[in-house]
Parts: sequence; structure tokens; C-alpha cells
Amino acid sequence: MTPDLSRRGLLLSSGSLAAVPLTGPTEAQSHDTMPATPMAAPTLWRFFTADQASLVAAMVDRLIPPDAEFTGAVGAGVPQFIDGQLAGAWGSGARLYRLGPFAEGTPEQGYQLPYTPAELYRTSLSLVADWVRGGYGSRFEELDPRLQDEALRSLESGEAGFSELPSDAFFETLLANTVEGFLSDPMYGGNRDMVGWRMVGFPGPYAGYVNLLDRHGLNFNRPPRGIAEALREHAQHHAPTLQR
Amino acid sequence: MRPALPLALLLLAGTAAAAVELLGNPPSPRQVASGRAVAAGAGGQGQQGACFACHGFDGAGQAAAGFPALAGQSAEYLHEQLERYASGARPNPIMQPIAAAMTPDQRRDVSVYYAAQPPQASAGARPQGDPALLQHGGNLSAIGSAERGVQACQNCHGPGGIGLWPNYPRLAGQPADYLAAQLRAWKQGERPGDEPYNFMANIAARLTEDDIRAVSLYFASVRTVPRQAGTGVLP
Amino acid sequence: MIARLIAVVALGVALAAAPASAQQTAQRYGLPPLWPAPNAGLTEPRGNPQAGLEVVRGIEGLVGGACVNCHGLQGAADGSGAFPRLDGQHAWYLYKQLRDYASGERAHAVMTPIARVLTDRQMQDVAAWYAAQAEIVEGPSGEFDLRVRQLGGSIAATGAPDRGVIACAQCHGMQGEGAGPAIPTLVGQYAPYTALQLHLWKRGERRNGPLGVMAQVAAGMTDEEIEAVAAYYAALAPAPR
Amino acid sequence: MAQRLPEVDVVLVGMGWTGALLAKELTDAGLKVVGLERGRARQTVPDFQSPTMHDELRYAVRHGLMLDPSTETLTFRNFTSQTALPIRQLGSFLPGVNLGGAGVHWNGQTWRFQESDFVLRSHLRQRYGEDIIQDGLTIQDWGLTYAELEPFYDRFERICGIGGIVGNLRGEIQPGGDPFEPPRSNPFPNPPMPQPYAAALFARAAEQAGAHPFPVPTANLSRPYTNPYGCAMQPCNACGFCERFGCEHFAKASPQVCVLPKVLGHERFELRTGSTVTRVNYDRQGKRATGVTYINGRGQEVEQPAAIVALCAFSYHNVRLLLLSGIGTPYDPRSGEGTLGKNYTYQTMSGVSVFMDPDVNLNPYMGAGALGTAVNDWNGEAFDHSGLGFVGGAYIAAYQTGGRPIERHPVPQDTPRWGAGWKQAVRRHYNSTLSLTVHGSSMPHRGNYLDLDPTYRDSLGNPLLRMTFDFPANDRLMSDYVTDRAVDIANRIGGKVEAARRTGLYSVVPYQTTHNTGGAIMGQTPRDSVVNRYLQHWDAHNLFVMGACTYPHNPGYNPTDTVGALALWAARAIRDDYIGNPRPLVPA
Repeated sequence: MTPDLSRRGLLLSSGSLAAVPLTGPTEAQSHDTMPATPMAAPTLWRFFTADQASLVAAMVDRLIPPDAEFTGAVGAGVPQFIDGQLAGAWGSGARLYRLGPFAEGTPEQGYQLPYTPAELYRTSLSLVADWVRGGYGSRFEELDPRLQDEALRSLESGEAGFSELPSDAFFETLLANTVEGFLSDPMYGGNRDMVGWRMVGFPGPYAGYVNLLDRHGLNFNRPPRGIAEALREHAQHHAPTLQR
Repeated sequence: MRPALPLALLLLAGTAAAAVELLGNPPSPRQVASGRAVAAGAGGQGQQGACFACHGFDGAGQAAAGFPALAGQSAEYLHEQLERYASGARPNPIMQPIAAAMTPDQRRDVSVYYAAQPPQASAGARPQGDPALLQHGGNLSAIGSAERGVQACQNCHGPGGIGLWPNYPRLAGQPADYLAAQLRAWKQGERPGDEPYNFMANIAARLTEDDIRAVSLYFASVRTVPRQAGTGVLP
Repeated sequence: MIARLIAVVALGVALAAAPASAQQTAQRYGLPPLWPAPNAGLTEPRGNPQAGLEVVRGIEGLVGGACVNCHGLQGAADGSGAFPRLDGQHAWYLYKQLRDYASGERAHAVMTPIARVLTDRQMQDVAAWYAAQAEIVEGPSGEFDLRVRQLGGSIAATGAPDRGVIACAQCHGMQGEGAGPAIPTLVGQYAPYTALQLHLWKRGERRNGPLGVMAQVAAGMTDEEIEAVAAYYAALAPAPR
Repeated sequence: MAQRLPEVDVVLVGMGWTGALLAKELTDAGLKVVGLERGRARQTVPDFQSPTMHDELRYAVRHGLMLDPSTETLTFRNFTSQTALPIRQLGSFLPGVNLGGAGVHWNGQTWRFQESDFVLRSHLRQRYGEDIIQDGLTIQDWGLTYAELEPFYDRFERICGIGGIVGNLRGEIQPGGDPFEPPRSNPFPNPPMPQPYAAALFARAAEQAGAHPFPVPTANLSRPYTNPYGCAMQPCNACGFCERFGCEHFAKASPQVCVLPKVLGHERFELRTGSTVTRVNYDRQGKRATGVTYINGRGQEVEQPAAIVALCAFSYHNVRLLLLSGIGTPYDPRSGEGTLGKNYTYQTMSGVSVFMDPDVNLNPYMGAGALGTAVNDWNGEAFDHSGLGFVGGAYIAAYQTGGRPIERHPVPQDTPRWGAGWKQAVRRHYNSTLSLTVHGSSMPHRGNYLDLDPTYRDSLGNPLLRMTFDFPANDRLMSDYVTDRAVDIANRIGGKVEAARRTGLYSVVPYQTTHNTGGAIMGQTPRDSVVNRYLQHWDAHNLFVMGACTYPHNPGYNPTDTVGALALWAARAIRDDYIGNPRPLVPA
């Protein structure tokens, strides 16, 4: 699809299109709620190029944006999570039937593309980057959040017609991975400080509640611990930094 | 067993029921103050014995004497144990009369008091006991034993026995003698039915004396976490 | 200085063992390496730490026995000493231990079945991951009696030559830092673990070291000295890696 | 050239629930049994221990315990007019692999079928007349009755230590149980688990709606227990990691916990892991299976002759193996001839969500696989179908299986799929959404079947199984009807109610259930079925086919109880009748 240039022009003239830093949740800033969540430390990307990482970070932080109480996908380490997944077994197509012939299929027949997840990302990210530059005249990272969302919706609907693959196949994978990265065990690099678990109130993998089942309506607010957290607490000899 | 939710609350179905709170979450200053008085033996109402004499005001216990640390256990767990001592469900010649002489409020408040005390740090990893036994204990805690048919301790008590608030007590840093005595009591049927489903009696029955000494030594040796009350819930 | 290095080499030869630092020295001086590739066939591991992390978290066939369960994600374990610290350990040493666990050379009820699930590649990766970690562990030095540590320090520095106990520092370095690839670092290792290993060497239940050196050393040590040396190294603060 | 091994008495293909049960029963009968498992061995200790077992990403999302589709999958199409394509990643159903099979990662919901289910065609025609069964539905009687199977249900439930409240004790309706269950000869061996808040809210609303709630029979144990085989089990601590996970507590009934301790190490039993059976060898003249051929862990082809062959793999794998072996006549949907692959059925699922007030704490993570309360008022023949236009039914249950948040973060349908609105909704609804499951029957249809795919191959080069399936109109009507009942109950709970109805074509993408049934069905004659009432193949009397592939239709209940009961029933027939007098147990 062709981006709505007139609307974009309006936005530009309104002056809201500031240069958006990699991690800058401009919407949150404009609400004067929470400072931008910085990437913790320079990341040595295993799969992404720096450009790809920057694009992915900008996209996932729109899928799960930061708010006043809980950081967004970037603050939660979702780009690092996805990078690790793509560099690992899942990215290389483990547990994916990869023999041909490949045919389009119906939605009911599920994923039929010849790409592993890693190949899907590699291919799609360059298509997305080119498409955004072609349609909006700048990098995705530099777009106003509202335009970023518009671009994402085009990817989601498949309107961003890529020749090599349907953009919605990539979008759905990205969205699923983003949710996984926000809510999976922190040992995979996402859900940093267990922000996703704290947000919903999930106490994590240390679990055993049979004594509490019949205390209906119980306000159970134990802070979560990840798989590796308790050992780390013992070893490092200090209390976790988690707040309730 | 814990009393089931009053039926009246169920009858409220259709509207939001009032949230049910866990004991001491958060600890009220009044309960803590009252609990401290109980710990000091000044609880009145015929209280026998002051908790602090054995467990300290800080709840550190006395490892040499096998008195368990109470600091940082959940109030729910401590309260449950006091109730069981009082009723005789958990037989103990020292604790039974002390707990029985307390009023229900005193049992509740002193539980909240000790739960609110930060656990003491222990360095762990100091040479105490047979290191081979220690390693065996660590293995039982971490993966259990196929040979005995027992699951890993850490399934319920968390890695290194860090505890799973509020029902599964913290074992890390407890005196080895105390832990071993409890396991032997379960194994020998001296704590029958004093916890739901006899989880521990079933497990202890499968452990050998060496296993018991090993896990007890292990949990006593784990470094414990200072400056944090409970197993992570109290701010 | 040179004289001292040569002396070390000589000592190593005399005892049919070679400290790794001495080995490097030997090569520098054009001498034949003392043990070019201990246990022929094992090459310097070229593990990928990030791939190692995947194994640490658990792979097919390695669920309850995933490394993270006992050693932690970064390798500092739980401080009890039931499980060794692995963070910052030399990669080749870790790799070789996994090989030896798998082959039964270092038989262990828990580690042998775990190691047997791993491919050679995965062993190298895991070793690379833990070798690259440096967890912050506050030394438990306050728990050790100064006199015990003093005794440990003596053994570490000078050994007990009358009983065939070489100074630990001869191989493990003056700061207990070990020497890649084969000689493990001892700094900050939990005392019960170090002590247990010395006991196992002494009793002949661990034999997977080069040329029987550790068995000979441990055989000459008293139980008191074992405890003391273990305490000494446990209490050493790690040097920045 | 295959290496040929000495003959054994029995070879079992697959070592999940049915393989383990047969191994136990037949070694007890003095037979030498070899169990072939294509995966690897695994045990409660150390393989299932937490916290590593409690890894949602690894096990629930990435399917760590499931069959790897890159080695074998199946192809799928809705209709014969389409080209079937491979199911490239698991979705709609999750078959297991490795010792214990899917019996390791099931939830433990343990249901008996109704008496009418075993004689469904006769029953429906007698109760409602000839026209009740819609054109195209190939409903038939099973060839055995509930009364015959009852002792074996009872025994399997004792082996598992099922917890529940009996609702029908030898014909007497009991308070607190399911009044629509078929008569039980004994109460459950264990009490039910304590019920969570969501279940209590549902029970109250269901009673108001005139229904009869009861706790779901659970294979998550409610107290320490030793089963009839002498295997010890321990109580469930409600960690909320059952489905898609192995149990670390010896608390969920599984082959590992309930049977294998008395099988592995038995002098007459040999387990061979890494052994992928590629065909059953068949003597066409003698109408007899001669053994199996498999690829061992080193890639070598091995022939294992056996006096008795039992197919104990997951449901549709048994069908595929029969097709690959050329035993039986493949079903032809055009002519209706042939029996192998016929009557493939599934489960017709829908759901209703109640988005409650945000200060309602349901604590969904306090769960167990079969923890919950259900009603059967609209299941099977518990209600009158006159004038409704469909047969079959569903139970409605408020399960609390766990609160693993990647896969469970319910939001109302008008929530944006991502962005700030999504994030707020996830946070708002996680702890206060009550979900009802409508677990419906699946009736066989002429167009739904299994055969071999002409194009796609597995990693060994053998054709994949091809599944042709869509929900018949009968089942869609049924699902709508019972979903309406669920909505009615949900409205009485209080909150915003939304139904996720059974709409559109069947899709292999979203998870529904792993209740794949039919394809090698039992029946009364070789013309309408693959196996007889003893699960004995009509064309080879020493070949027995276990599992849900033998169900002529799939009732509105989870299939595992019946899988276990049928295996024990068949084992009894082999032990007490067949060995002494080896012949077709039912004259053709």
C-alpha cells in the first residue's frame, strides 16, 4: 500500500516527528510518564546486524510499548530474546518439516513457506526496511509512532505487498515472538526483571499451591522468580532487586 | 487442614468477593508490636516461656542447639506450626505447652512478628561435615533420587531450599540438626498427618539415615540471603 | 627470574608432571612441550558460549539434569559447596571433565549420565559459556578461622616436601588462578568442593588428572591440611579476569 | 538387508500408555515381551524435575516433549478436492514421543464414555427413529458394551489413582457426583482435589441454571496412593504445569509412574529405544503377522519376528503403520468401500470467557491438568435430542490447568492485537478471567478419513499420513447448542461474557485437543471395521491395535480412560483366551 502522505505531512508539520532514538518510546514521553527505557548495555548481536536489531527494536516497542508502570518490549529485552531464538535451534528450523514441494495452501493448512524462522526474519527485515524507506522516505526507527503503527498495521494486514513472502506471515511471527520474549523465563534474555510476569501477576516456575486452592479470592502477590533466580540469590549473596 | 472458604462467600458468586489476604501481608505495626511482646514473654494471659530465649528477637535461632531460625519464614507457615503445636498435631514437649498457653491472637501476632524479621545471612560453603555427604545432599535437593523414588526437594522448597512462600518453608540456613530431626520424625511416624496430604511423611519414609543427614547438611550449608524478609514478599 | 622458571621446569620434570606455566615457558625457550596435548585427541575447545548457554538451560534429553539446576546460569551455584563454581574456570579443563564424566574416567552418579547426553560439540560449548562467566560472589572469608587459612596458605605456597606434597602454587599459580588449558583455577572455589576432590584423589576415587600428580599430592596430605587448603582458596578474592 | 533377530512372544510398537499396560499384563502372563520405542528413555527422576521442567517457552510453546515434525508429520486438507499439504509445525494437536508417549504430557482429565456410546447407532435409531442420523454420518456400534468394559475402566482408574466423587454407583445416583455418568461398580479410588475459586463460581452458576456440577475426575492425585501394580504415587501440589509437561512429583498418572516401574527391569521384558518401526511383516496367505521391521538407533534395519504384534503407538501412527504395511483395505471416500482410515474423528471444541471485575482474584496459576468442575447435562444422551437436528453433545467445564502467561493471557475480543491497549487489557484480565471449556463429541463423516499422502515423505522416505477432515454440520449444530448453554451459565457468574464458537473450517493451526480418534475402528464385522471387539485385526488374528484409533466415533469426553480400559480388556482376551487358543476371537 502507499502510505498516506497527506497525513504524514500533517504530522510533520505539527512538529511531533522528533528524531526517535532506538529505544525512545515517544508516546510515553509525550505523556510525561516514564523516561525512555534504555537498552541495558551494548548488545553483541548473534543473529541480527546492527541495522536489523535497530529496526526490530523499534517495531517490538510499538507492539508492546512502555507505560508508566511497566517497561515495553525493548526494556524487557525482547530484541535480545528474539536474537537468541533466531541464532539457536528454533531459528534454524528445528521442529519444522522442511521438505518440499512448497505450495501456497489455505489458512487452515498453516505455515507453508520454505523459510526457517531465521530466513524469514532475514528476508523480511530487509523487505520491511526497503518498503518503509520507499513509502515513508525514512527509516522505520525515525518515523513518528503513529506512522510506525500505521506501517505495522500494513504489515499485519498483508497490504504491504512483498513479492517474496506475505508480510503478514512475518508480522505474526514477530508478534508471537514479542509476546514470548515479554512473558518467557528471563533466562532466555527477555522478560527482563520479570516485568511481564510482574505485570500480569504470574509467580513464575517455582510453583506449588495446593494448600491455597480452597482459599477463594486470595490476594496472592508473591514476586516472581525465574528458573535461574533463586540460585543466583544464594550465590551472589544478596537479595533480589525485585520490587513488589 | 485449612478451613474451607465459608459458604457465605461462595454465595456471593456473581459479585466480586472481597479479596482474602494472607497472614501478615502486609504486616500491621500493631501485630508486629504485639508479636514482639509475645516473643519477649510479656504476652500476658498465662504465656509460658519467651520465644526469644531460644529463637532470639531477631529470629535467628540457635544452630548449635538445633533451634530453627524463624526470621523470614512466612507468617502463614509459622502460624500453622504454632497452631499444630498447640493442638498437639505436631508433637513437641517444649513447644506444645508454650503454643497451647498462647491465645490465638498471640499465635497470630508472634508469627507476623518473626516473619517480618529479616533473615540472617549465612556465608555457607564453610567446611562443616563430610563434603561427600554434602554433595549427596545437594544432588537429592536438585534432582531427587531415582533409586529411592523421591523427587527433588527444590520442586517445592526452591533451589537451595530458598523456600516457596507462603506454604513451603525455607530450609536454607536452618540448623542441620533441626532439619534432620524433622525428617526422622516424619520417617518414624511421629508427625502423622500434620500437613496436608502427608507429602513429607511420604518422602521421608523413602530416605535412609544417610540421605537425611546429607540433605540436612546441604540445606544448612547453603548461603542464605540477607536483608530480605520472608522469601521475597514483604517489602 | 629465568633461573626460577628453569627451576620450576626442572621440578616438573623431576615429578613427571608439568605446570602449565612451565609448559609455556618450555615452549618459549625452544624446549619440547612437556605435555603438548594431555590425553591425546582432545584439542583446545573452540566452543561457542552462546550455544553453550542453550545447553546450560536444557536441551533434549537434559531436563532435570540441565546445568542451570545446580550450577546456575552463570555458574556460581548456590554457595553450599555441594556444587562447584564453574564461572571463570578454564574452558579446556571443563571440557575435559565433561569428557571424563561421560567416559567414566571420572565416574559420578549425577554427572556421568548428564555428560553422556551431550555431544562433543555441546561439551565444548558449555565449557566456553561457563569459562566466559564471572559471577560476583562475596567471599565467605569471615567464616574461616585465620589460623586454618594460614595453614592452608603454607601448604599452597610450599607444600610438604617430606610427604611428597608439592606446593599447590607450583601448578595452580601463586594466586590459585590455575593455568589454561589443563590446570583448574581454585580461587573462590567453595571449600567443601575442593576438600571433597582432594579426598577423592587421596582415596584413589578420582584419577582423571595428568600423570597421577594430584593423587600423589593428596595422598601426602592430612585431613586437616585438606580442609585448610580448601578454606584458603575459598577465601581468596578472585583477581579480575 | 535387515538383521533378523530371534523370535519373541510379543512385540509392542510404541511404549506409551497402551504399550506399558500390555507389557505389564503380558509379562505377568509369562510371555517374553519386547517394547520398541522410537524415542529415548526418560523417567520422573531426573528428567522431569523442576524448575527446568516448568519452562513454558521450551515445553508448551516450542513443544519440547512432542514429536518432532521434521522427522515425521502428516499432511492435511479439509476436503478431497484440495491438495493436502504437510503440517510443518505442530499446532492443533500434539502427539508425544519418547518413553511414556503423550501419557507424559497429558492433563489427566479422565472420563468414561456413556453406555449409549458403545451402541450408538442402535441406540439413536431406537430412541429417535431412523432419521435422527444425518446423511453422511457413518455412526456405528462398537461391538462391545459398556457393561463389558466397566471392570476394565475400574481397573485402569485404580492403576491411575483417579480422584473424583462417584455419581452413579451401580445404578444409584449419588450426591455430589455426575448423575449422567454410566454406573460404576466402585467409587473412585481417591477423593477429588480441592476446587479453586473459578470452579466454585461455575458450580454455583451451573446449579442456578439447573445443571448438575461435580469435580472432574482427575489423574492428578489428591493423596498418597499405591496402585494395584504396587506403584507408589504422591499427591499433586497444584503447580499448574501438567499439560505439555512431565510431572516432577509422581503425582500425575503416567506410564512412568503407574506401570513402568514394574515393567522395566522385568526379566521377560526388553525395552529398545531409538527403534522406529517401519512396517508390520504380514503373511497374507496365513493371515498372520510375522513380526515387525524397524530402524534401530544406529540406522540399521532390524527384523523382529514375534508370535503376537501389538500396535501401541499414538492413534494415527497405528493407522499409518497399517497402511504402510499393506494390511487391510484402505477406505475410499467415493465408494465408501474399505475400512482402513475410515471414521477419522476429532473433538469439537468451543469456549466461553467471563471477564470479571478486576479485583476478583482467580489466581489461574494455582492449577492442575484436570482441576475443575464440569456439567454433563448436555453431553451424549444425557439430554433429549428430539427436534434439535443433531446427535452428540459436550461437557462444559471450568478447568484451571495453569496460568502460564505466554499462552494464557485472555483479553476481550474488541482488544487491539498489540500496542498499549493490548498491554493494558492483558494486565487487566489475567487474574480475573474465568474460562469455560465446551468439550464436544465428533461424529464420523463419510468425507473425513486417513490415507497415505502421494507426495510428501518422512525422514526415512516413507509416505506421510494424509488427513482429510472438517467438522460435519451435525457437530457444528451440537457445538452451538451446548455453547449457548455455557453462555447461559456464564451470564450467571457475572462479568462480560464472550463465546469463542466453533466457526469456519477446521484448521491445524490453533491448538484444540490431541484427541485424534478413529481410522482403525472396531466393529462387529470385517465389512465395517478394522479390528473386532478385542482390538484384534480381522485380517491377522495375532495383530492387535490399541488406542483411540479404534473408536468408531469420538464421544464428548477425553479419550484416555477408554484407551486404558480397552488395552486392559484386550490384554485380558489375549491372556485368558487367545494364548491358549490362538484364532480369530470373533468369527468373521
